[in-house]
Amino acid sequence: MSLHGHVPPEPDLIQLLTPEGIRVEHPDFPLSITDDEITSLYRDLVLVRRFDAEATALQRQGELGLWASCLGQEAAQVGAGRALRSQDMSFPTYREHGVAWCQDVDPVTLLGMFRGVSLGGWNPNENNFNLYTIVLGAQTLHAVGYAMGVVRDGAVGSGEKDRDTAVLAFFGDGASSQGDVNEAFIWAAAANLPVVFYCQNNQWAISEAVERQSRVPLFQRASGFGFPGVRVDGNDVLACLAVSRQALDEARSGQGPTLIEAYTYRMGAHTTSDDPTRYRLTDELETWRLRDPIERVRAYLVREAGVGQDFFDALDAESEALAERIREACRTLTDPGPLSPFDHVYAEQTDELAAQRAGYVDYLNSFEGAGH
Amino acid sequence: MSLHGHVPPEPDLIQLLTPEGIRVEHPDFPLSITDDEITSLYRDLVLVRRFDAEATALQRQGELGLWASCLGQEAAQVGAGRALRSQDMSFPTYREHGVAWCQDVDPVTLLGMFRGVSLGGWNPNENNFNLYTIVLGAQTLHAVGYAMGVVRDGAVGSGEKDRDTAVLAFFGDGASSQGDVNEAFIWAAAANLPVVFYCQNNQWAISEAVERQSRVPLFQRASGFGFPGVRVDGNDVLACLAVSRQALDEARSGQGPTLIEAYTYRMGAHTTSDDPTRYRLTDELETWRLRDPIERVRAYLVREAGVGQDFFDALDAESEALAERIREACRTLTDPGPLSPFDHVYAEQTDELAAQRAGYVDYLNSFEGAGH
Amino acid sequence: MSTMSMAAALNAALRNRMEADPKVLVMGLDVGKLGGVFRITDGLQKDFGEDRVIDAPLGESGIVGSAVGLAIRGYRPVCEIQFDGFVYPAFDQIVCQLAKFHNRSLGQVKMPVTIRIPYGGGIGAVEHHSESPEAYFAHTAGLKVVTCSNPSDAYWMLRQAIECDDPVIFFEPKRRYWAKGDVDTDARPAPLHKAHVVRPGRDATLVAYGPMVATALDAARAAAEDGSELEVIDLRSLSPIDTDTVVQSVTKTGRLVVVHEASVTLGMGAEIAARVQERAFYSLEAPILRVGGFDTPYPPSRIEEEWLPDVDRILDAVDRALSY
Amino acid sequence: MSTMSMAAALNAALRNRMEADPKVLVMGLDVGKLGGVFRITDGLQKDFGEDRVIDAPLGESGIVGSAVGLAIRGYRPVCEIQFDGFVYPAFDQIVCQLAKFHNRSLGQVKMPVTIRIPYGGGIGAVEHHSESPEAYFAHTAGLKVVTCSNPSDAYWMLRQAIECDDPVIFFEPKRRYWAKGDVDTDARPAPLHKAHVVRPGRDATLVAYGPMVATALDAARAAAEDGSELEVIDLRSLSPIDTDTVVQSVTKTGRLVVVHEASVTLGMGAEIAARVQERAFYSLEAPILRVGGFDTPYPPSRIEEEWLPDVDRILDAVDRALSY
Ligand SMILES: Cc1ncc(C[n+]2csc(CCOP(=O)(O)OP(=O)(O)O)c2C)c(N)n1
Ligand SMILES: Cc1ncc(C[n+]2csc(CCOP(=O)(O)OP(=O)(O)O)c2C)c(N)n1
Ligand SMILES: [Mg+2]
Ligand SMILES: [Mg+2]
Repeated sequence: MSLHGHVPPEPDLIQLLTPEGIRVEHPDFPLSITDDEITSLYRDLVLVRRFDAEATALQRQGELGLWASCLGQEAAQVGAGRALRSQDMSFPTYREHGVAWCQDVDPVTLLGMFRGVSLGGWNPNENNFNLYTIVLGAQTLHAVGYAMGVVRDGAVGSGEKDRDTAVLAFFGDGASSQGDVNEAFIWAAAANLPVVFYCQNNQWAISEAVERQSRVPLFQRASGFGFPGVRVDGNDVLACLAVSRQALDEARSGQGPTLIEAYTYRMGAHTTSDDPTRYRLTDELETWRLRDPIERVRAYLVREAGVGQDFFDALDAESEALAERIREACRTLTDPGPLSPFDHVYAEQTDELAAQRAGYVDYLNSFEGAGH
Repeated sequence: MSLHGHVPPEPDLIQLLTPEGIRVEHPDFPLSITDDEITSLYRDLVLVRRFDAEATALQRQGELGLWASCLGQEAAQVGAGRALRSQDMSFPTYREHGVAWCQDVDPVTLLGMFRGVSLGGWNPNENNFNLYTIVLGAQTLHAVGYAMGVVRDGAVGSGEKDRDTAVLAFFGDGASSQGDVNEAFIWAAAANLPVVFYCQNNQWAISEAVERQSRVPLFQRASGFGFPGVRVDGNDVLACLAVSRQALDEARSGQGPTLIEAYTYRMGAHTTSDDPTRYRLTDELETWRLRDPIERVRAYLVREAGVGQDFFDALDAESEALAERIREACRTLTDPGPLSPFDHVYAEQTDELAAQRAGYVDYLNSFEGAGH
Repeated sequence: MSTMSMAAALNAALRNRMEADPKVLVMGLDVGKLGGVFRITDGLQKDFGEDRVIDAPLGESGIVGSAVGLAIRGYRPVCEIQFDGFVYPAFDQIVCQLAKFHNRSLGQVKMPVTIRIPYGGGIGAVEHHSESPEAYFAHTAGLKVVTCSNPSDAYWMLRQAIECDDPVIFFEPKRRYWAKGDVDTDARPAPLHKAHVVRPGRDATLVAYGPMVATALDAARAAAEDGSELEVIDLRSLSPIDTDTVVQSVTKTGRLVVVHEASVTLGMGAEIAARVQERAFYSLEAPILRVGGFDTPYPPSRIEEEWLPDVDRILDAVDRALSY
Repeated sequence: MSTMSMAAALNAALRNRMEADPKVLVMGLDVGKLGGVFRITDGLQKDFGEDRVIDAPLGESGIVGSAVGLAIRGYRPVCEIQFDGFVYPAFDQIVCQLAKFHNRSLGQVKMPVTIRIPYGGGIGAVEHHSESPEAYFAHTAGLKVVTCSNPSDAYWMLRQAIECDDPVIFFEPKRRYWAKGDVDTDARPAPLHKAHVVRPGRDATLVAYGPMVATALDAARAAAEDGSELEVIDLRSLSPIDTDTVVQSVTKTGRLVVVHEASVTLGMGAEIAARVQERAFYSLEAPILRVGGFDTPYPPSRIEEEWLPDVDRILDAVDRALSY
């Protein structure tokens, strides 16, 4: 026999809403959802996109140093984010603005690090939304440790709806190649932890296409570690919601980890510093525009749910108000003081650092009226 | 559907020689082998075990600081080692004494680092046997890089028997959890490199049973990365040989990586510093004794191949001679000089280190006749 | 007050903290049934269970990374790295996450994680089992780094490290694990980051820490026979450094020799020299000298005793310092 | 002789070595079509092909680990680490394998691997994109560590690093990538590990390297206006260190200030201070002072200019040194 004989077939994406906005059923992932709920998902998608666009604009205007846009990935993020219960914890990369939104993190909070006035600075335990993590993959191990704590706290498989807790760990197609992510798989599998790994395969890691990382679909990775993996249409918010719910439910009930690959597309540049024209063809972008995560929901709402123009007009107004608020608030995010770097290095400040800080205070004071 | 519904069945081990010494066929891994060849494999197994036992004894006598015995894993190692062609390269951990033997590395060479007179000190390119690597998993990435070089050298898929080259990378069940090993899988798969990953699952990583690392058989890991994995009876030298040959052949011809899990058992302690009675039951050892990798070949040779007592007597004598030679040679492995640490830090010595060395020479000279 | 080995003292400290605080967990390789390769965690799993004394999958990045996650959830993990040379796979998680998380969160998330690392040479081991990586961590803002030289400090400093709300890298001098000493578990311990004058003297100061304290004391005894009184300081804390105690001593003696096993270039001796020459400039009667490992990889064990600082090399440096 | 940016000079050096030696490979993240996030490898993949300019899977340990394997096979890989803060996942492979392999093999296997790392701050970036990790590597025996401060050095030092049979960690001051300077590609370059006196002076010595050389020169110009002549040394090589050149200068000036962006504790300044106070003890008229990043994580970019050493902080230290 040839060891290399067998080539597995490419899987179908799990889809519940086609790019044309047609609601379809998937035998394994039934979703009962009202049109009102879909409308509310649509609102999230639109507001996230608007907020994201505003941040990109703020970067262009010099108000932010950088922005990592989630354009095109709104459904993957809102679908997952809306599947979380209030006790669940999420561990984002640096691009999950849509998840932050669903977790009620004020968008303005996210701007701090991109503006350069903080390194994050929010409290992960406030909205159960961890700090953005820039070193790729590191947060997946944090999710694992957090989940170990969840288990030890007896917050898995108790059957109590408000107690049982799942952990949702995000990473990208590129990050899937980091040792840390694979160690996270190993730990989660070995201890059957309540972690759902959520890989947004947006086809690119900066300029490297996903084929650089893997020659098989990424969701398959999980099976080798002994837990289920599933690929979902990442531009279909209903499918992302249904699959995330299922995986989170199973995690909470003690059935262990799942890997979800949300198959989507980074419609924009990697960040505002990036120039994707150097490495990808516009054709590709056009193909993906036809699969836009928002358009299909709008089509559904208009055609199937009879949502009228009033709603869309009101949402436009709400979007603009949001953008306006963000714009204003961003401009007022003030620079930290020169002594702030010393403030939170330690929970228990050291004499050494206190002395270094004091020396710096003296130095700064030496300029007062010194004509420098 | 429950994502967690499916439990894959435990696989059968690939086996060509039963623990009772009965030759069986496996449909996927035919092996045509003469009794002479089996006799020669037997000789390797016996000599490796004898050499290994001698090293353990030398440690007890204080001639070695440490020894990591391969007792019980001889078949896994000799089967793989004998499948290599002279142009292939192997990357061991610290326990592949049986592979070293097959690669014509003098056992005495291996003793240096365990005696503490060197850090390895052999030339990997001399016998195509890389230096022992103690940091778990690191060598699997070296194997990947080496294989990248092989491909660039045009030494894959050329169809020339003496040119096409494969790389064999060893690691243990414990090491399979290291990020590096998983990154090696990713690299090898993505670039379709001629690497055969050879995991000796000897059931233990010091005191941790393999269940700590994985809840599914380790060979399955490969499928998630998109290349074949196979589990072989690691105590069956014929099966190990057949499967390794096949995987190495496919690597050489350009079909890419394979993961072989050789299912075996560490019959001894982790190293001479370890006390396995603290963590495992002797029952387990008894079970595995019945699957001894050498006994079954001997049974076959006696019963099926008509090999007579003369041969075994001669081999005993050869074993003792080998042990004797090793014992003698070990005692003459001399300590390096006090200045040797400076010799090979750099290929191009720095003035700085040369000066440090010179200062140390002066210091040492200051003791001459100084009565210290 | 009782007499125990450093290994037993460390075990007792772990036990004390685990009893006091259910949020304290122990994790690492072989820390369970085996009790760790040095038996520091001996018996803990039996008494506290498998979910508080966790045999980890074999990955150091996983150990530290999951400790960070546990800390976010409010736990207080104590990680064991099996040997000094195996901490590097966790380096990224230590430097970029553990050390920076509290700061990144503007103080809203604490990282009370202790990382125990048996370190240093002198035990006849193979490669990667005898290294002294402390300077890497002492250079990293956000970490605290300490090391003990005797059973009493081992007991108290480990307790204090676990109680500390910041990440502490706790270096254990493995070749001193079996040396015994008195431990008073009812005493009031000294502050964790305070250096100790362990032998007073007036002619020169020796600064050492961890495994080298005993060696420095031996050197001081030998020097005393030759008529020189060396003051020996056990630094104990490598970050922060108790510079005051060192400066005070040098102000008196005028001479300083710093001793450690780590390679001399950019080892702790460099920092101490840089600080002391600045703060005690007018007191110094001789340059500050350093005795450390050479700038080479750790050598094969048969010659480690020659490579490592010993009494002779320390005295040679003291002689040179005294000759100014 | 031509005028080019440091980025262009580095690109030219890579091109030169790739043309000269088919064993030279370039690998890293986004080094292919994109030409690297800083465009240092711009156009190389087009000209040398995908098997010599390799877009790696996204893992730094994989990049360095496979470079080690390539070196065993006789190749001469040049790895790019995308930003300073992302080198840590490769730390184990660098410290335990790359740095030690030649020694482990008793000199029988060479490790001619160059690791290029854009480093330092001042570009307004987010976390992990502005760090100065050079001391970790300079403390590691078996590595050579260098850094350039101008296009000419960038060109020649990178060529020399690639030609060197030892592993070289090559730090590129990212905020100086676009500054232009003359490069004479026909010149005879200075030895790789030689420090350069880039401005002569008699009152005090400033040692800097990489991004801080320009700042030190600015400070020297400002000091000159106030009547002090500072001698500025561009260290260039961080391991080995050309201590002689520094000592010679201090012997003349009697005063030394070392400047770098890295946190001051256990930064390069510590080692230089330790060496110079030993070798120039009687010449020093003031303690050696250090101006570096504070012992904190790198701050948010809006205040990085305050955190980083600048002309004022350097002059403040110079004033203090001169006041002794
Ligand atoms: C350890 C590490 N190496 C390199 C980088 C630089 N980097 C930032 S984002 C990125 C690509 C990530 O791709 P992917 O994981 O697919 O996420 P995406 O940006 O597409 O959301 C790289 C290489 C990093 N942040 N961390
Ligand atoms: C990175 C690293 N961490 C820890 C160790 C210490 N250690 C040496 S061998 C070993 C167990 C290895 O188990 P396995 O991979 O199954 O190989 P085996 O010893 O069974 O052959 C451990 C933890 C190491 N060598 N390297
Ligand atoms: Mg991506
Ligand atoms: Mg094992």
